[in-house]
This record gives sequence, structure tokens and C-alpha cells, in this order.
Amino acid sequence: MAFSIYDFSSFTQSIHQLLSGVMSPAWVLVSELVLVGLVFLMFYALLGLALVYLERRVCAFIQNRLGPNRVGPQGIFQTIADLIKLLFKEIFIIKNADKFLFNLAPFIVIIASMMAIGALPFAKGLHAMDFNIGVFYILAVTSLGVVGILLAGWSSNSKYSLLGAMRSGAQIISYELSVGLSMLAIIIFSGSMQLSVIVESQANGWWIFKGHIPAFISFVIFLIAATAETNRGPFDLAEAESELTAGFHTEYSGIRFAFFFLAEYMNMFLAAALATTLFLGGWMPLHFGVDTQFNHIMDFVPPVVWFFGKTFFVIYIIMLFKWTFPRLRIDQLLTLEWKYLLPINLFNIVLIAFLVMMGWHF
Amino acid sequence: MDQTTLQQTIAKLAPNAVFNTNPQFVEAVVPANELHQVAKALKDNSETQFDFLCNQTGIDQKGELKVVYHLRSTSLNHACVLKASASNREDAILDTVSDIWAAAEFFEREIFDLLGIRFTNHPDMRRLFLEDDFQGFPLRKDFVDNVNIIEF
Amino acid sequence: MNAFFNYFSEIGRGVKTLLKGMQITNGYFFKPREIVTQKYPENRATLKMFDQFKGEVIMPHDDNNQHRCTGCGICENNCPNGSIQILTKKETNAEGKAVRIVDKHIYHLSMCTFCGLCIKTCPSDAITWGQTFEHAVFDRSKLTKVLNKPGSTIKKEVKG
Amino acid sequence: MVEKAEVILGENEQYVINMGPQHPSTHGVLRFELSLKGEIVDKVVPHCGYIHRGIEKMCEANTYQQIIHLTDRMDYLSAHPNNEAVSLLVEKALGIEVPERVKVIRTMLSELGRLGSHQLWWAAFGMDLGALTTFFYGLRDREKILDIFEESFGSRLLHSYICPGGLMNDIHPNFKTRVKELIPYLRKKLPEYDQLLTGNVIFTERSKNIGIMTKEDAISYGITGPSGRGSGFACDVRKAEPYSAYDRVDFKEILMTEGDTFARYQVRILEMYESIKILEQLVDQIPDGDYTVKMKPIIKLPEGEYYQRVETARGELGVYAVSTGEKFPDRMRFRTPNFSNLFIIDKLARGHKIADLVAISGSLDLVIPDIDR
Repeated sequence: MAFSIYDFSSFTQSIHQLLSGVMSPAWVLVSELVLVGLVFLMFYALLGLALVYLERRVCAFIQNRLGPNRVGPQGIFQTIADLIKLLFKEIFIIKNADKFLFNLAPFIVIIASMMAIGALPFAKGLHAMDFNIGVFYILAVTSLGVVGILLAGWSSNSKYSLLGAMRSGAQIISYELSVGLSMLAIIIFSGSMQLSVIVESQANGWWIFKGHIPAFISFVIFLIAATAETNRGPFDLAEAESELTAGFHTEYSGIRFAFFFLAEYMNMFLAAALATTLFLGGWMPLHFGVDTQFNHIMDFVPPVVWFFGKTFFVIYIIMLFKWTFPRLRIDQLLTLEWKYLLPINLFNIVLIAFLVMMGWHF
Repeated sequence: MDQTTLQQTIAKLAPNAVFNTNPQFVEAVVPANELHQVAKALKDNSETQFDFLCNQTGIDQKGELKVVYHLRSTSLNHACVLKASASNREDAILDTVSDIWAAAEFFEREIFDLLGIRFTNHPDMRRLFLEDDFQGFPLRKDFVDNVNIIEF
Repeated sequence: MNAFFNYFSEIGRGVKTLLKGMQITNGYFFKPREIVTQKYPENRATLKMFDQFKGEVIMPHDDNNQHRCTGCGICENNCPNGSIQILTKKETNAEGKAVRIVDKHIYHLSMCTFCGLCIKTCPSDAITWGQTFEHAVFDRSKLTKVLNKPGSTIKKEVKG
Repeated sequence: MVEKAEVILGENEQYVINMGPQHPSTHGVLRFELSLKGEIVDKVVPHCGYIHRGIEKMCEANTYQQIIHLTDRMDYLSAHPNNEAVSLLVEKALGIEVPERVKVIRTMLSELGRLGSHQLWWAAFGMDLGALTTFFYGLRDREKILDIFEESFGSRLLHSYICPGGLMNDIHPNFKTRVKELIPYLRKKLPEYDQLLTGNVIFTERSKNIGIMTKEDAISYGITGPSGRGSGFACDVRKAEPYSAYDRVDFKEILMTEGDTFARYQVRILEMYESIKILEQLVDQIPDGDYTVKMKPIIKLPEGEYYQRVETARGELGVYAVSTGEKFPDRMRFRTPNFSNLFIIDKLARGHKIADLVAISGSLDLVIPDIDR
């Protein structure tokens, strides 16, 4: 079995050939789907746990604390212990709640985020589905999550939950625009919606460098809007701890609450991974100039490491947002989107189109 | 303004007031039916200008329910004490001053809650701290708590 | 045009203040030496409370199992919460006189508010503050303590 | 589904929610009954009494020394001024002059308590607005002050340290050096507060022009302390009626005229610098001498009525005592600052959003046990 850390396509090909040798093509497809599904489930759960641990440690260090450090070395098994606790907790069903929708809501939220993760290119050839409309697909799928949040708020039969859900609805519908438009900037630059093509187009430099200032503005807007869309601080109005106790998931407990929790972290990962793929070159290494010693050293680092390194850097920035800023008010949130981000973004798109038309980008 | 001139000024505004000796403040005891009128005069008069009701409380002294007002003037920096006693214990009634000082609204609710003095014309005369079905008024000297008997 | 200029300078100023805040939090992230929390159960051996720490009321005994309490009951009278009870008994001393001595100095830790009036008013300095702070027990009755040790006697120099 | 919708909406299209008694931003067991129109607050009805312990009734069965430890439990975040109020009242009634040393130490303790209280308020206020890190920075610095307290008198929160006639015991020998170390530390850390929150554009947007209280309202409702001074109501008892050693220290009474949430915030931040200034002036001037005067074991106040007011971290605390010459007071009344400060919230929050209500109640710096007593 051919295996290279730099190119996974030969690895996946060899698995395919191996399976083709023992079963019929239909069964090969089924078993491959099952295999990919299993791998992604594992990845999703482990990454969720890792991110929760990471967030707690990062915020602890920011706040002059140590954070979880008891369960296992440096507390790395803390989140697993938490997960076990959540699994054993009683699941409350609220009286007069719409039970079907109440039970359905967390699954919608978690499925939406999981579907989106599937389209991400983690390294060369390490790609579950390489859609030719990858960017569009991710946008479409992530906006499904708000349906789950709205359902959760509505079906809980709780006033706090409903307020939180309505806030969340207004917020996500607004910020979807900015996310879409700032993604559009890169689509104009690279001329493709396929994520693998976008990554390949950054082989000679990342778009954030190649695209001059407009690309940087797009990146910043994407970061802000994506933070808002994942309902994270300072845009966590939907759960707004000090106002609505826990917002849309006030009435959830046990593993259902864990689903919302996990989905939030996976959405954060998704936002960071998309920022990485679109603006920071995906799994492409950092290059300066052409064929220098520096570039060769950078090439030596595997693409997976590059991808996750950049993603976690973006995640750190998003975490820093949350642990630094006060929460916005709902009208300020909408003002920020409609009065600042959207006009700047529209103007930025025109500018980028002009840049690309003149061929001024690298 | 020193204490004697302040006392004379107040005496002009409240002719029926009786002045007690109190080393700290000028202390005027006004009849219950004149309370509201005197209070209003004390606030509005340009020589007194008692615009800050810093404390209002009730006391149960020698079988009498009294309300004590500690007034202060923020512009002229003098203070006085106003006292009025309710006529009887069973149906203790006094006039509200919450239309003169907004702070009185909740002081009076507290007094009603703990001493059982009812204030007429008060916008919202309910118990403040204790539950609505609480029996008796705890700060009265004859209050006996049958549930939580504490004897010292 | 002015409004247009204001719009952008406002954004610039806003972003600057946000970055200032992030500078602080980011700075602390890379300064692990500033961590202020204590690793409590681990540092139990080295953790020492201040001398005057009000942990609980104790009655010091010397090597001969002698304390200074005369059983006068001043601490009992002064306690606002009734957390001290003193039981006395009559005993004949060496000179053959019947004297009242303390039988049990009972201290209800669960009712104590640590106001310090008992210690302040004690005429013979029999009780003082202990530095123990780990008072968690599984049974509330364990919080009721008898301060004088069994078989202990009063010191000679203390006058009843 | 129609039936369920009616359950949620209630009468008159008003959306009534109960904020509290267990809610993260009421800082204790306080309940607001909010009538909402969408996100906008139409009416706030505060309900208190969830932690009513009847301290005033308990005082009628306690001696004056024993009352001290009850006053701790009112405004537990700045407990020294509470103790001091009762002590000053007793000393005034008996005509006792306490030693200079006691006066200076009392003043320093009050200011240390004020610093700690304002730091905790800053921490919690930031958290009310969603800036979670402020909570830890505020508590981190407060911890240094609590350590000083703990070393000198053994407890961190409920000290019962100032008593009629002086102090419970003498200060620790380290007290002076500890305070001297504290002053430069705070001078270094306090600008961080401004950098993190005061200048922040989100914070200023959320606090400016929110919950505007006019000076007339402040006086009429009896809003004292930093909340009142944010509206320009000069109500600092330390200036108006100096007690202890306040007559010999130089400090400014911070006054703001805007009366909004930001002004109340700014008053407290600037007051912290003033407190440091007071500490700096006094730390080298602690005279030697006794820490207490000899008091009778049972204090009996002469018959009469007494009123004493002090400035706690939250405003004017008035103690009103009626004595019949017995060892127990006939009536003890505490005019607590938070009680008066709370009830203006209906007026301030009307027409603002829920998030603003949280900011306003945070800026009033409410301590619930002080309201309920």
C-alpha cells in the first residue's frame, strides 16, 4: 500500500484497488462510504473534545489561571470525563414542549455542521467530497443550522429560549450575507468554487498576500462574520449568558445539550478551516520568493500539519475575540452588519473585480 | 443655618409641631393629619429646601407607632427629623409622602411590611420583603412568631 | 464628504481600541508566570494560613494536658448565636474546698459566625483561633466539638 | 400550537419574563419581573426579600458588640464601613474619643475595602456585558487586598474587625509593608482596566447614553454613592461630614454630570485612584498607641435617638438607633445604600433593551443582602 504524508491520493487509490479486488463495484462504493463516514464520525468527536479542552486552556491562560489540569496529564482527559458525565445525565423533557421538534433540534444543528466538514480539503488528496461548487455547498449547509436553533428555541416552550432563538435568527440571516460576499472575493480571485482548485491556486502564494489589501479586508470581514455566524462571543447573543441565562438551549440537558455544545465548537473549527482554505492557502506551505532554501524547509512540513496549524491559529484568534470583548447588543449587531460590513464588502467586491480584470493580482 | 433658626423656620411652616430636644437634629413632631402638608412645605420652601429624604422608618415606641423622616437639604446642607405617630395600632394610617420624595415609595412599603402602618394615596401598598400571606408585622413589639419561636 | 471621512475614521478608532484590548489578553496568554491560582490539594503540605486566621475556636492545652479555662461562661454569654455551651461540675480541690470547674466546653462550629467576641472577652485567655480551615464533614454532628480534652485540668496560675 | 402560543404571550400582548431570583446577572437572589415588547423593556418590577433575614429585628435582641457581626452581613463586599457605622454611633452616644491610631487604621481599612469592592464590581460589570476575562483580572487584584485583611484579622470577607471603642485586635506588623507593596501594584494594573474595557468601542457603545439618571431623580430617589455621583449629586459623606481620619486626607469627590451607565462606571474607576491616593497619604502616618479604648463589658447607650452615616463603597449607610437605656437597642434601623439605589431601575430601564437592563443594574452595583437586610 502506497502511503505518503505529502499526497494522500495514492493512499486512497490503493484502498480503492484493494477493495475492488475483493468485491463488486457497488459493494466497494458502499464500504467506502461507510469507511469515510466512520472516519469522519471519529474525527468529529475527537476534534470536538480537543477543541473544548483547547478553549478551556486558552481562556484559562488568558485569565491567569491554569484551567483543567487534574484528569490525566495536563488535564487532557477532562473533556472525556465531561462527556461521560453528560451521557449519564438525565434528559429533561419540558412540560408542554413540542416533543418531536424539541428532540429533533439538536440533531439538525449537529448534522448541518457535520455535513459541512465533509467538504473540507485537509491535505492533498485527503478530501471526502470534492464538489465543483464546494464553497456554495458549505454556505448552503451551514445555514441549515439556524433552523435547528430556531426550532430549539420555539419548541422549548420557554421565554428565554424563544428570545435567544429569535436573536439568533436575525443574526445568522444577516451575517450569512457577509460570509457569502467575502467568500465571493476569493471566488473572483481564483475563478473557481471548487475548494481543491482554490487551494491549488494558492501554490505560488496565499490569497491574503496575493490579493493586496482588498483580500485582507475580505479576510477580516470573513473572520468577524464567521464568528458571528457560529454564535460565539462577542456575538453570542443567542445564548447571552448574563441576559438570557443560556438562550436557546436553556431547557436542554445531558447529551442533547452536548450536541449543541459540540456543534458550536465544530462550527468554529469549520469557520477557521474555511478561512484557512480560502485566504491562508489551505494545506499549502508558506513560501517566499521562488525556489529558496526557506521554501524547501517549508515543503518538508507535511500538508496536514500546515492545514491544522493554520486552522488552530485562526481558532486562537477567534477565541481571543471571545475572551476579550464585551457582548454586542442586538441592534448594534445588526448595525455592524448592515451599516459597516455589508457596504464595505460590496465596495470591496467591486474593487476586487476591477483588480482581477486588470490582472493586477499576482 | 444653625439649629435654632432652622427650628424657627420649621415652626413657621408647621405651627402645630412640637419640638423635641435632640442634640443631633432639629426634631419636629407633627400631627398626623398635617404631615403631608408640612412635608410638602419643607421641600418647597426656599429657606428649608429639604429635597433629600435620606431615611424613613417606623418605630414602635411605648405602644405608639411612629414614622421618622430624616430630611436633608442637598443645597443648604442642613438636616432635620420629622416625626408623626399613627392614631391607633389596629388600623394605623398615615399620609404618604411618596409624591414628594420618590424614595419614600419603597421606604413606606417596607414600613407597611414590617410595622403595619398603612399609607393613604400610596401607589402600590403591598408587602415588600415578606410573602403576601404573612400574618402579623414583625417589627412591632407585640409580635409573636408562633412558627419560629426564638427566645433570648 | 465629511460624513464619508468620519465613517472611516470611526471604524479606524474602533478597531484601534479593540486591538488594544486584545493586546492585553494576548499578552497574558504568553505570560504563564503571572498565573495566580493555587494548586490547592497538592500544596497542602506547604500551605500555611496566617497566624491570626479565623479557622475555628480552639482551646490550647500544654504538655501536662492543662488548659486555662475556668468555666466562667463569659464566652457563652457573649456569643451572639449560641454556639458555645459550657457545662460545669463541682469538684473538691486539693485544699478540700468545693470549686466549680469546667466539665465540657462545647463549641458548635456549624453555628459560629467567627465574630471573635468569645476570644476577645475571655478573661483568662483560655480560647484562641485555630488555623484549620478544612471543616467539611459528612455528618453535621461532627461539627459539635468539645474543646477541653478529656481528663484535662486547669492550670494552677489561672484564678477561677 | 395555537394554545401553546397563547401560553407564551400572555395578556395584553405583553411578554412577561421573570429575571431571577436565580439569574447570572442579578448578582444574588433578586427578581425582576420584566414586561417586554419584543426586546424592549416596557416595565421592570423589582421583587426583593429572598434573602431577608430580619437583621433589624435581630438587633433588638443583641448587645451593641454583637450587632457588629450582623452588620457585616449586609454589604459584605465592603464590610468595614458597616462595622464602622455602628461603632461610630456607639462612640458618639457615649462620648468616647478613640485614639488617633484607630482613626487612621479605620480610614485605611475603609479605603482598602472600597478598592476591593470596586474591583469586584468592575469584574462583575464586565461579565454582565459579556467580557468574561474582566472577572478574573478584577478578582486577581482584589485577592491582594483580601490577603492584607486575612493577615491582620483572619478573615477575608466578614471581618467584624471594627468594634465600639476601637478595633478587635491590633493590626499585623506586616500591614504597613503590605499596603506599600499594594499601591505600586495597583497603579500598574489599574490602567489595564481602562485598556481592556473603558476604551473599548463595544463597551462605550453599550454604556453611553444608556439609563440616564438626572440629578433631580437621583436626589428624589435617594441614590447615593458612585451611582448618585455619576449624575452630579454630591453625596459623599466623607466630604460632607468627615469621620475617622477623612478630615485630614486630601482627595477629590468624583462628580460626573452625564448620569448614564458610562458615567457611573467612570466614577468608580476614578474613585479607585482616589482611594489609592488616600492610602498613600495615610500609610506612613499610622501613629503608635492603643488599638482600642477600655470599654465596659456591657454597653448601655443613654436614652435617646442617634443617627450616624458613613460612606460605604455603594453609598450612604445610615444607622438609626433608638435606645431606652438598656443593653439592647429598642430599635435599630439601617438605611442601606442599595435599598434606595435599586428602585430607580424601573425608571432607568424603560424603553431600553434587555441587554441594557443588565448593564444598568450592573452599573448600580447592587448587593442583594444589603437591600433585604
